[in-house]
Order: sequence, then structure tokens, then C-alpha cells
Amino acid sequence: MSLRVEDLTVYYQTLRGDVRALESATFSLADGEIMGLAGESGCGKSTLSNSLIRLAPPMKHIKGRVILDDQELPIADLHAMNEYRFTEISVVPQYAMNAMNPTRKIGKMAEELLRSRGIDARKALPELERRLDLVELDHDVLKMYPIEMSGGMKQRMVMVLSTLMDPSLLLADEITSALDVSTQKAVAKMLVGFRDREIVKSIVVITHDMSILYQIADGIMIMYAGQLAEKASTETIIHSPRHPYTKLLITSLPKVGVKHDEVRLKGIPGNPPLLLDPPTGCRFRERCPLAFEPCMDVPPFVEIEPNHFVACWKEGGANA
Amino acid sequence: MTRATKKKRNEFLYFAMRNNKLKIGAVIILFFLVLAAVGTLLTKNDPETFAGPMSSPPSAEFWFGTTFFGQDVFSQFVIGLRATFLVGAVGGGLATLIGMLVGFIGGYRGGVIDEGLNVMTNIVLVIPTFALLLIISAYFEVRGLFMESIFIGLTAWPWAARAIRAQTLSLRSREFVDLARISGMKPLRIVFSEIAPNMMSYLVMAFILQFGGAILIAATLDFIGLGPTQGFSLGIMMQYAVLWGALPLGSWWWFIPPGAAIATIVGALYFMNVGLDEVFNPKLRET
Amino acid sequence: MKRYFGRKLLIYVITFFLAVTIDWLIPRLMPGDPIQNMLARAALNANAAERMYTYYTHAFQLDLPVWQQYLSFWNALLHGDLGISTYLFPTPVVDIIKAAVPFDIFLLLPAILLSWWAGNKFGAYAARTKRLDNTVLPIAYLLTATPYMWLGILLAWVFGIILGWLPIAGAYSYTMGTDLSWAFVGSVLKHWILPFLSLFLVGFGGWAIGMRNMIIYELEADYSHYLEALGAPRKLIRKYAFRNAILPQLSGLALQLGVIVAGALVTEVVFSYPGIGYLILSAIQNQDYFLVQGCFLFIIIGVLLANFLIDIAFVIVDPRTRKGMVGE
Amino acid sequence: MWSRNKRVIGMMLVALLTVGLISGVAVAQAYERSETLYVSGAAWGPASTWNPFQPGNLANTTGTLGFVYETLFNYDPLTNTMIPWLAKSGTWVSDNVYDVTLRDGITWSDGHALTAADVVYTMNLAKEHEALWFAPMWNYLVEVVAVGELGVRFEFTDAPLYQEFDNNLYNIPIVPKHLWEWRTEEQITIGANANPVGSGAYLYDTHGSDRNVWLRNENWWAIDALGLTPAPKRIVDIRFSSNNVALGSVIKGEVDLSNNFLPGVAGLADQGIVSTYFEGAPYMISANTAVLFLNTIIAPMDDPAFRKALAYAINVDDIVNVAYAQLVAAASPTGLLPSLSAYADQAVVDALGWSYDPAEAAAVLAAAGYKDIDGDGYVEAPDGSKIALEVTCPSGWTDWMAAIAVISDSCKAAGINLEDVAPDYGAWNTQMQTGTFNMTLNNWAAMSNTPWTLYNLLFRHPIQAQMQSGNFGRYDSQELFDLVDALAAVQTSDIAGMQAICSDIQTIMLTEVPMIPLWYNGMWAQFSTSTWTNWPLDDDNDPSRLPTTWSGYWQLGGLMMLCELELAN
Repeated sequence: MSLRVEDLTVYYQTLRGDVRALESATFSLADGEIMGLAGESGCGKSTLSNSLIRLAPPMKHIKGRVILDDQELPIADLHAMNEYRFTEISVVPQYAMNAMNPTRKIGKMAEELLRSRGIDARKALPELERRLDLVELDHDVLKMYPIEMSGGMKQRMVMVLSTLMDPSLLLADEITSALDVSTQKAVAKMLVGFRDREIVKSIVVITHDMSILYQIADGIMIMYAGQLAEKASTETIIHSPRHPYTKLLITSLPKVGVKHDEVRLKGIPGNPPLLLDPPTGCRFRERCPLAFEPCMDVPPFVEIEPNHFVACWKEGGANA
Repeated sequence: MTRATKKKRNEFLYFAMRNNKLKIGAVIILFFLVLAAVGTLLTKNDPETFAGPMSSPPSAEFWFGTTFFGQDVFSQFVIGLRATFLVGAVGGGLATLIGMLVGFIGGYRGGVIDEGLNVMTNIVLVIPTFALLLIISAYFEVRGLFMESIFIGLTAWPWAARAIRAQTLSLRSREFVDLARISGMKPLRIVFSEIAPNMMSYLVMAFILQFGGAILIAATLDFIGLGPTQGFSLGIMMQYAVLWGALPLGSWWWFIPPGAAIATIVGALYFMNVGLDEVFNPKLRET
Repeated sequence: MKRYFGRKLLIYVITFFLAVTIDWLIPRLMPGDPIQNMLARAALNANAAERMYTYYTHAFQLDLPVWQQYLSFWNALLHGDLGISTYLFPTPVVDIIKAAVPFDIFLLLPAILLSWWAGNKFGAYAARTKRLDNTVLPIAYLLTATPYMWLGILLAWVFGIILGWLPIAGAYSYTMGTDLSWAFVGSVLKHWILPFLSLFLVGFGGWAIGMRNMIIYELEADYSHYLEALGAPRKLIRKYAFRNAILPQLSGLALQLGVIVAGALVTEVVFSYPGIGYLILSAIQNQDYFLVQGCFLFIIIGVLLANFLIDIAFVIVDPRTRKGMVGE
Repeated sequence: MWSRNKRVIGMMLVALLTVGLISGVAVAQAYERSETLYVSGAAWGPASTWNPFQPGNLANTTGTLGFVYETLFNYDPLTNTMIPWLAKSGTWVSDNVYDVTLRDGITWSDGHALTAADVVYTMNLAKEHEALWFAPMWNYLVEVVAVGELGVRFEFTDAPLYQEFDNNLYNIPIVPKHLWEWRTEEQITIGANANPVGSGAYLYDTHGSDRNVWLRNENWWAIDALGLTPAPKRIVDIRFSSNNVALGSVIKGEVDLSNNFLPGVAGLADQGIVSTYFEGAPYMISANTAVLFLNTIIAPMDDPAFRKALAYAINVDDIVNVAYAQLVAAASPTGLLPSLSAYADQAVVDALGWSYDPAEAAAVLAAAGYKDIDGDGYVEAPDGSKIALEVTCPSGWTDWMAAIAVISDSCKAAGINLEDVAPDYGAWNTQMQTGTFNMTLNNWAAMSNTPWTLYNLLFRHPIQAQMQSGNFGRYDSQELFDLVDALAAVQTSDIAGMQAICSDIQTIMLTEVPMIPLWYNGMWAQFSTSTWTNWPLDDDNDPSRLPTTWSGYWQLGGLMMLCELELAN
């Protein structure tokens, strides 16, 4: 068991009160697993990812633990987390296009990043070049500035940089959303390659593009309005989802990769609730065609089948 | 007003009230503004008449002492404050206005017009405008405060034009502007009803900086004797103080207040500017 | 890069052409008659005055048709001839400027470079350091808002008159010749300190604040967040932020040159420092249009040159300009 | 890149510091204080020419005339006597022949003898080159010839202008023929004449933009011939650009003699911090007359009654006591300096003169029909038109700006709407010369041997489109012009003849009030006794010295001051 998240609750502090962006998330991730994390914009998937690596104000850790390879991560302590960042847990951020210092040559930046971890860059160079080969980047990119690279190149370069220390867990946040379809596929495949070559043990792929997940993810976790909705193997989520939201999500999917940021669930009337003052109980209940009395209470995230978790009173639980 | 914009405004107000830089700056500016407005009521002496003993230090009757000729420094000071604010408002305002015009037109229209305006902006930017101001000022035999402000405004705009152009460029491609364009709105209206309101914070800040800059330029011109040929300004006070040997004669009360007032006013303006930046830009707020 | 320099060069050429034309117009637009003003000081007999007027007008070529004057102005200019000063008659303007320039370089170059360097260093250091941000930075705001001459007057008053430590006028002591001795060098330095300080302090405040604000922006930039997410040391993050923040500061330097020139001018006036700034004011006060022309031209060329150097520096520091991705 | 920059700047800093330290340690190799006299106040700009024929620009190299180049005579304005200098004697042999005999043994600083040939050459330069300032002399001069080695004969037409010629005798610099005869017209008239060779007491040493340095000529002829030796071996003539610095330097004794106008000197003199010629007010010798020129071709200044009312209305006491803080004295209505008071007819002054009297001003105005009709506090002209006038002086001339402020204030108090305005020098000059001003201040007549110098400024004629050097108000009176011309032609030895004409001039002047003399600008001089003493003082019984370094005043007693200076203990 590589990653275990228990009851993780993270709020955003704002003037008007706490935005309850992540509520009691409990799940785990196996060694070698690529898990997709999907949901509408603002459903808390980036909050979850961010709180695993950099839980900075205005985000606030309310409760919960994160255990990576049997070690509890001090996620609430910005400073103490540095020890684990990059080495144990790393990220390919949403803004990968702008993640590299525009005024530094790539090679130089890699060198300085490594040196900050006490690694001699010259000794690490062969490995670095091997990984460039892996993502099909020319070795000359090390002498380039970020602006000299295309979006796809930058994306791949950031993947290489982020995994230089062979972290146990890689968070890949919307890594394909800014790319064109053909590049998307290539980048996604490379991500799998990283896992296959055991550069990273496991990967969380955050996206709202279900088609990418279908290609690369072993399992998929669906979030809605800060709560976990369903988690199961990719096959299960795509073909036999159990949570009403997942079902609606899957049916409303366009055929090919969705590129636009705003995935609107046209089939579901209403909007996601404001997380500033979310409704009690199941947060999907106001839009849920199946909503009934018990939904006034928060449904537990229960394993209704092996490795299939659902948070819905209609599935599993007391009323299952 | 939609709920969202109202909320946004309230939020600005909340942060504005909480921002010490903005508050301190505003209080200082307000203080000097009030002093400039009502200052003449506090003294019965005309700034020009030889009202008191010569070169006397500050006293109950002459708060800031007297000049070499026995003129009341305080009454000159408050008159000078007015001049300072006038130059700032007119000079800074004109510079911002021209900057807006050039920036909006260049940024929105693009193409040859933009290129032309760009070249013009860069030229005025490169020319040491102060040297030019010296010559222009020397050209006029008799100069007034208003005229001085206009000249300052006419030479100080490129900086604002550049910044506003860049902002306009980035706003031009936004959805709401596209919408306005599709709906057949005239370009000028788009600029003033769609683009300008969306960069209000930016314009306010540009005006504040230009305001302060104009005050400094005017003080410099006045000090070297190329300011208004009649009346008083803080720069002229410093000029007279130096000309009449206030330093070796030890009349510090003659040259300290005007310079201190300028530094404080302009410093407060800059301070306010950073405060506003923090209010408008959540990323910069102290965490 | 070609495009970048091409554009810049075009602007410089147009600016130079315009500036020279404005420059040429100066004596022809200014009130009064330069020759008459020169003769007036002599308080001559009316007959002699008239004869001398004709004589000098011819000597200054002011009796030629206007277009011819314009052409010959360009011609003379390209031959390094800026005419003859009336205020310092009969010294050629070029000679006067040549004598003043070393003082300007000596005063301005260190003041600009050091204040820029120190201000940026300090601003970067103070940014997001709460204690410094709240204590020292307000002083920086006050400094950058201080009129140059007032700071000069204050320094002169405190260090020159009250304490009597430093001289407040001239470029070297009145008690010695210009032979290059240690004493002379020492005297030059002593006279340099106060004008230098006035320029330095105001500049320092401005750059410190600029850098503080820039760094705060940069620390919120994506690449900074990425570095944080990778747990990079604070030092490295700040170093990267500094590298990026220095670019706007560099172009800021180019934009500020005009202001610095103005500051140098009044500072030289306050301290009677014999540079171009001091000269141009004397020239204006004495209606010496030819000298005004020369000084103005020199300032223009100086500022254009400095801008050009900054452009080159920009290309060195900012890969974006070098790779032709950014037009300007 | 950046670390390299850092290193460079670091190295610069280290270098600067090192230099600073070394220089602090090194003993200053300054001029020996006891041999050096520091003066200031004469030069208003950097030195640019050593050509003695450039009177205007010479203001900045104040020793060219008097130190380097000398004149045939010197003149003592305090006693009104001509002092033979290069000339041993000069006599009018007849009404139109003047003979000069030079001293024997005078040499140029390059060793050549100064002879009659040099004098003849110098005088003839003005005949050839009309651009020289003394060229008009040749209007009445026929020829100048050498009579032997040392004799020079001036032959005139029937009507020489004696007054002007006398003035020229102590103003025309004699230049060495052997060095000048090869020069082109341009070199002679406008050349800079760097490294000048003259006959005088000091030699050019060096100069900077803010100083002239002169070295004593140890072979000066007068050391033997007249027993005169200037005390300071070296004179550093400093150009202070601001009163601040000048005043500070005098207070500290760094400057021995300042001839700047410095505000507040009266107080410092009273406290004994600086010394002045007079112990009390006006502290300074009167050097020239500040005259308020009235533009007499514009109404209402074309009305003598209005002009006279102005004369009564102006509070000269305030100018003296407030604007100048007692550093000047009020002028006689004749405008003549105290040194020329012999030519002021007291009877005329008593009968026609004026002093500040607002009541009288009001009476004069009322009598002439100037009344305040609209009740705004200011009088209107007899024809009912409004009067709104301006009084000007150049911007930056601080003492005059204060003075015109007083003028405008006191005129307003007397019901005359008068604003004070200070345009830039060039604009002021143009207005003055083209007659487009209302009232303006001017003082362009130097201390002189003759009242004609002042009248030549006040009543310059004929009236032209451009009045370049006098009668700016264009006061037109043929009777007066004839009198001034007649005065010019009177022998300077004929005191009674001069007085008679002056009396007539003054009668017209005080009746018509074409302009108003207000006060005497001082010969600003404040000295420190910390290094040098025996400065010229009022109680002194040797008046042939003037405490000044102004250009053109060395031969009027300035040089004598140097010869009398003594080192303080």
C-alpha cells in the first residue's frame, strides 16, 4: 500500500468564512497504480492534490492524515514537508507551461534543483539524458530556455524534472488539458512509461478528461463538491458506475477527449452547490434524480464490492 | 449592479479598510489637502508682505518663522501646498488622460495606428523630457502655474500610455469585449464602457503615480527658477531660501517645511499606491 | 534579435533626428536675441553696439536663410562642431562640454549603478521579510519621494554647514591646482561625496521599492510555486525570483534615465558641481542658446547611448528578447 | 553574468574606498595660505577669454584688465583723481592735442620693453577694427603718433569728447604690439587670447570652471618705480554660484574678500563675523545707481505729473531697510553717486527734489486728474481709462526682485495699480531695448570720473528702434540731449563748466522726472580678517583703495588694496 489518505479535510479560509473544499476524504492507492481523479471544475480534486504536496494558506488543514509508504506526511507543516517533496512525492502542476523559470536554461535549472538535494548534477547527467530519451526530448533542450520549447515539450520536460528524484508518488494535475489531442496521447503514454520503468511507484492523474483516464488509469476516483463520490477500477467506473453522479457524468461525456475547461453536465439540472455553505448531507442531493430522505445525512464512502467504493445511500450502506 | 460585482466591491472596501499602507497614505494626503484648503484661514498674514521681524524662528505668531524679509513662512507654505496639489492634479491628470488615450487607441486598434503611437511613445520616453521642459519653460517669458502643469502633463504621459496599452491588449481578446464587438458597439464605446471600467484599479494607480511624479518635476523646475514667475510654490520657497542664504544664516525653518511636505505627500501617494495594489491584487496581500 | 535591434535602432534614429531638429530650433524660437544679449552686457556706445551686432550676427551665421542654417547645422554637427558659446565667448561649445563631461560621468555613473545595484539587493532582501518591510521600507518610500535638491540641501546643511565635515560646492578644493596628486584626488572625492549621496539615496529608495514589489509578484508566479512544490530551498526560489524581477528593473532603469538626468541637474546646481546639468542651467540663464543646444544634444546622445547599452544588457539577461520572441 | 557583475561592482567599491583612505592620510598639498588671497564675487561664469578688448565677457576673468593688461592712467573714484600709471604724465598741449609720456623701464612679462609703439598700436586697433568697443573714439580722433620711445601724441578734431576720452584713458588696455601685430581681425576682436602676456602686477596661472588663479609678477615695473608690491603671491578668484556657499565661506574665513551681494551681511557685520567698508549702514560704498526707467511713450508714463507722483509714491526706505536689509543707501534724485556729489546742484534738489511721501503722491495725482472712479482702490487716468502697470527686473536677481516687490506694494498703497513681474533675463533685456516695458530697473553706469557716464546712460540719443544701452524709456528732449553733448565736450579739468551744465540737466530732470533714481547699489564687499588685514575702511585716511575685485575696478583702486594688505598674525 503506497498511499493512504484518512479523513482528510481541507478548507479554504476566506473573508466570508471557510470554503469547505475537501471533506473527509479517505482512500488509498496501491503500489504501481495509476489512479485518475475526476470531477467537475471546483469539485476539490486540485485541492486534494495540492494538499498532498503543498498545503499553503489560504488552504487550511482541518483534520486527517496522509501516510505515504508507512510514513505519515506532515502535510500541515509547510516547512517540514520539504523533506518529502520532490523525493517522496512530486507534482506535474496544472501550470506546467509556466512552471519553468523563463530566464534560466533548462539544464541549469535541473542542475540547481538537484544540487539543492545534495546531488552532483554531473553524475546525474547520464540518467537525466536517459529520461529525456524516454520522453523523446533531444538532449539539447538542456541548453534551451523554456520559451524555445513548444507546449508539449515543456509538459514533458516538467515531467522529467519532477520525477528526477524517483518519487514514490507523482501527482499529475491536468497535464493534458493545454495540449492538442495527438500530444495528449503521447504525454499520457509517457506517464505510463514512468510507472512501468518504476521511476515513480504510483501516479494520481487529476483531470476532467475521462477519455485520457480510460487510456491510462488503472482506477478512477470521482469527486463531487468536495466529497468523494465513487472509486473503482477504470473498467468499472466507465461501464458499471454505481453513484448517480458518476452515471450522469459518464453518459454526458463527449466521445473524444474533452478539451474545454468547463465541463457542464447538461443532463443534470442545477449547479454544484457553493462550498462556502454547502448543504448538509449528500451534496449531490439537490440535483440527484434518486434523492430521498436519508440523503439529508452524509453518506459513508463504503466498499460495496472489492475495490469499489461508493458514497451513496442508494448503494451499499444500510439501504443497499 | 449584480450580486457578484457588489460583493466584489464590498470585498475591495473590506481590504481597503484593512490595508494600513492605504490608510496611512490617505490620512497624510487628506491632512495636507485640508491644510491647503483652510490653511490661509489659520494665518492673517499675506505671504508676500513683510509682516514680521526678519529671519525669526518659528513662534506662536509665525508658526514656521519668517523669511529673510520677515514674510510669514507658514502662509507661503499653505499657498505652496495648493500649488503642489494643483500641479499634481492637472499635470498628473493630463498625463494620465493622454496616456489613456494613446494606450487605449493603440492597444485596441492595433495595426499601423498602434505602431505609430508606439514609436511616438518610445520617442518621448527616450527624450530626457526634463531638459525639454527646461527649454520650453525658458521660452515663455512669463509663466503660470497652470501652464507649468500642462507642460508637465504633456511630457509625462508615455509611461502611463505604455502600461495602459499593455492592459488594453490583454483585455481586448476577452469574451465580454468580443461580445460587445459582435453586438455592433462602436470602438470608442467599447473602450470606455467595457475596457476602461475593467482596468479602473489600474488607471487609479497610474494617476496616483503621475500625480506624484508631476509634483516632483514641478518642484525641480521651480527650484531652479523656471517655475511660475509669480506667486509661491513649495519649490519656489526652497529656491528663495537658498538664494537668500538660509543655509549659512541658519534659517532652517525656511527650507525644511517645503521639502518635507513634498517628500511626505509624494511618499504617501506611493505608499497608497502599493496599498491599492494589494487591495486589487489578492496575490500580493500579506499572508 | 535582429528584429528587436532593428526596431530599437529605428526609434533611436527617429528620436535623434527629431531631437536635433528641436535642438536647432532652440535659438530660433527662444525669446530675445542671443547676440543682443551678449552685447548688452558690454554696455557699449550705441554706434559700436550696432557695428558689433552685425559683426557677430554674421559670425554666428544668423543672417543666412533658415533652410541653409538648418543644413549647415547638420553639417557642422556631423563634423563635431556645435558652434561657439556666447556666455563663455569665444569658447567652442564642444570644448565646454568636454570639460564638463568627466564630472558627469564621475558623479552619475557610480550613483546610477550603485543605487540600482544596492537598491535591488536591498529590495529583494526586504520583500516578504515582514520586519524589514514594515520598518525600513517606509524610509525608502520617503527617499524616493524626496526632491533631489531638498535632499541635497539637507545634506549640505547638516554635513557642510552644521558639522562642517564636507565641502558643499565645486568639484575640488579652491586651495589647490589640478595637478594629479593624492591630495587632489582626495579633494575630488570629498567634493563628490555629498552630491553622490543625494543622487544615490533617492535612487536607492526607488529601486528598493521597485524590487520589493517585483519580487513579491515573482514569488507568486507559477515557476516559484513549482519550485516550492518541489521543496526547493527558499534561497533558490528567491534567486530565481530575483533574476526575473531584475528584468523590469532593468527596463525601469532605461525609463528612469530622464528623471535621473533631471535629478543630476538640480543636484549639480545645489552643489555647484561643474557637470552638464549645471552648465545647461547657466546656459539657459545667460540665454546662451548655442550652449543650450550643445548640452541638450549631449544629454540626448547620452540617454540614447545608455538606453542602447541597456538594450544590449537586456538581450544578455533576458533570453526572450534574444530568441526574438518578444518584439520589444 | 550576475556574479561577475557583482564582482566588478565590488572591485569598484574597494577601489573607491582605498583611494578615499589614502587621500585621507595624505597631507593636503594646498596653496600656502599665507601667500594666497581668496576672493570671490566678481566672476559670474567660467573664465572664457583673456582678450582685454572684450569688456562684457571679461567679467569672468576679472584680472585680465588691471592684473595683466594695464591702462595709461588709473583713477580713484573716491577722490575723483586720475593717477598716472603706464603714463608718467598726460597733458593737453592745446584744445585738440594731448601728449602722453610713458614711464621708463616698463617691460612686458616676456621681457620686451613697453614703448610708445605699443600705445600707438593699441589706439590704432580701434581705427582699423570697428568692432572694438573704443572705436567711436576715432570719430573725433585724427591720429595717434609716437614721439620717440616714450612719447605719444593724440591729435583730435575740433570737437573732442573730453569726458569720454578721459574715461578711455583709464579703460583702454595697452597690448604688446610685438605679439599682436600678426593677429587676424578675428583674433584681435573676439579671440580668446589664452596665456596672455601683459605688463601688470599678476600673471595668468591657471583657471577652472569655478576659479581664476593669478600669480604675482615678481618683475612688475611698479615694484621699483612706485614702491608697490601686492601682498598676496597668489590670488584665487572663486566663482561661487550661490549665496549660500559664498556666505558660508566668508563666515569660515575660507574666502578673504567676497564681492558678492550677500543677504544678511549687515547682521554678520554687526556681530563682528565679517568686516565691511562702513561700520554701520549702508556698510557698502555706493557703486552705481539703480534707476527706475519709465516708458515715457506709453500713457500714463508720458505724463510728467504721473511720473512725479510715482517718485513720491515709492517707498525707498523699505527698499533700503527691508529688501536690502540696510546694505544700500537711498539715491539722490539726481542719480549721481556720492563720489560725484560735487556735480549735484543742491539748490535744484532742494527746490525740485522728492522723497517718499504718499500724501504728496496723492495730491499730485489728484491735481493732475487721476482719480479712483470705480472705487477699486486704484486711480484711473484723467480720461477715465483704467491703469494697470507692471514693474520688472530679471528673474533670479533676488535683491531687485525684492525691490520691485516693495515698489509695487508702495505704489498700490498710493493708489497706483502696479504689479511686480520678473521675466527671464533675455526677455527682460528685449523688453527693455525695444521699449515694450512699463517700468524697469537698470544700473548700467559704472563708477566714473564724470557725471557724463550716468547721463550718457540716462539720456542716450538719438532715440532708435532699439535702445541698446541707455534711455530705455525713450525720453525725448532735444534740449536735454544738447546739454549732455555739451557736457561731453567740456574739458574734465573745467569743473565749473561741468557743474553749470549738470545743473541745467538736473533742473530738467527733476522737473520732468523722465526716470527715477532710487538707490545706490553697493560695492558689495565683506571681508574676513582671519588671514589678511588692513582692508580698506571708511575711517582710513588713504582713500585710493577700493575693496573690490570687480572687473574693471582694479585700476580704480582695487590693485592698491592688494598692495596695502598685511598678513594677520
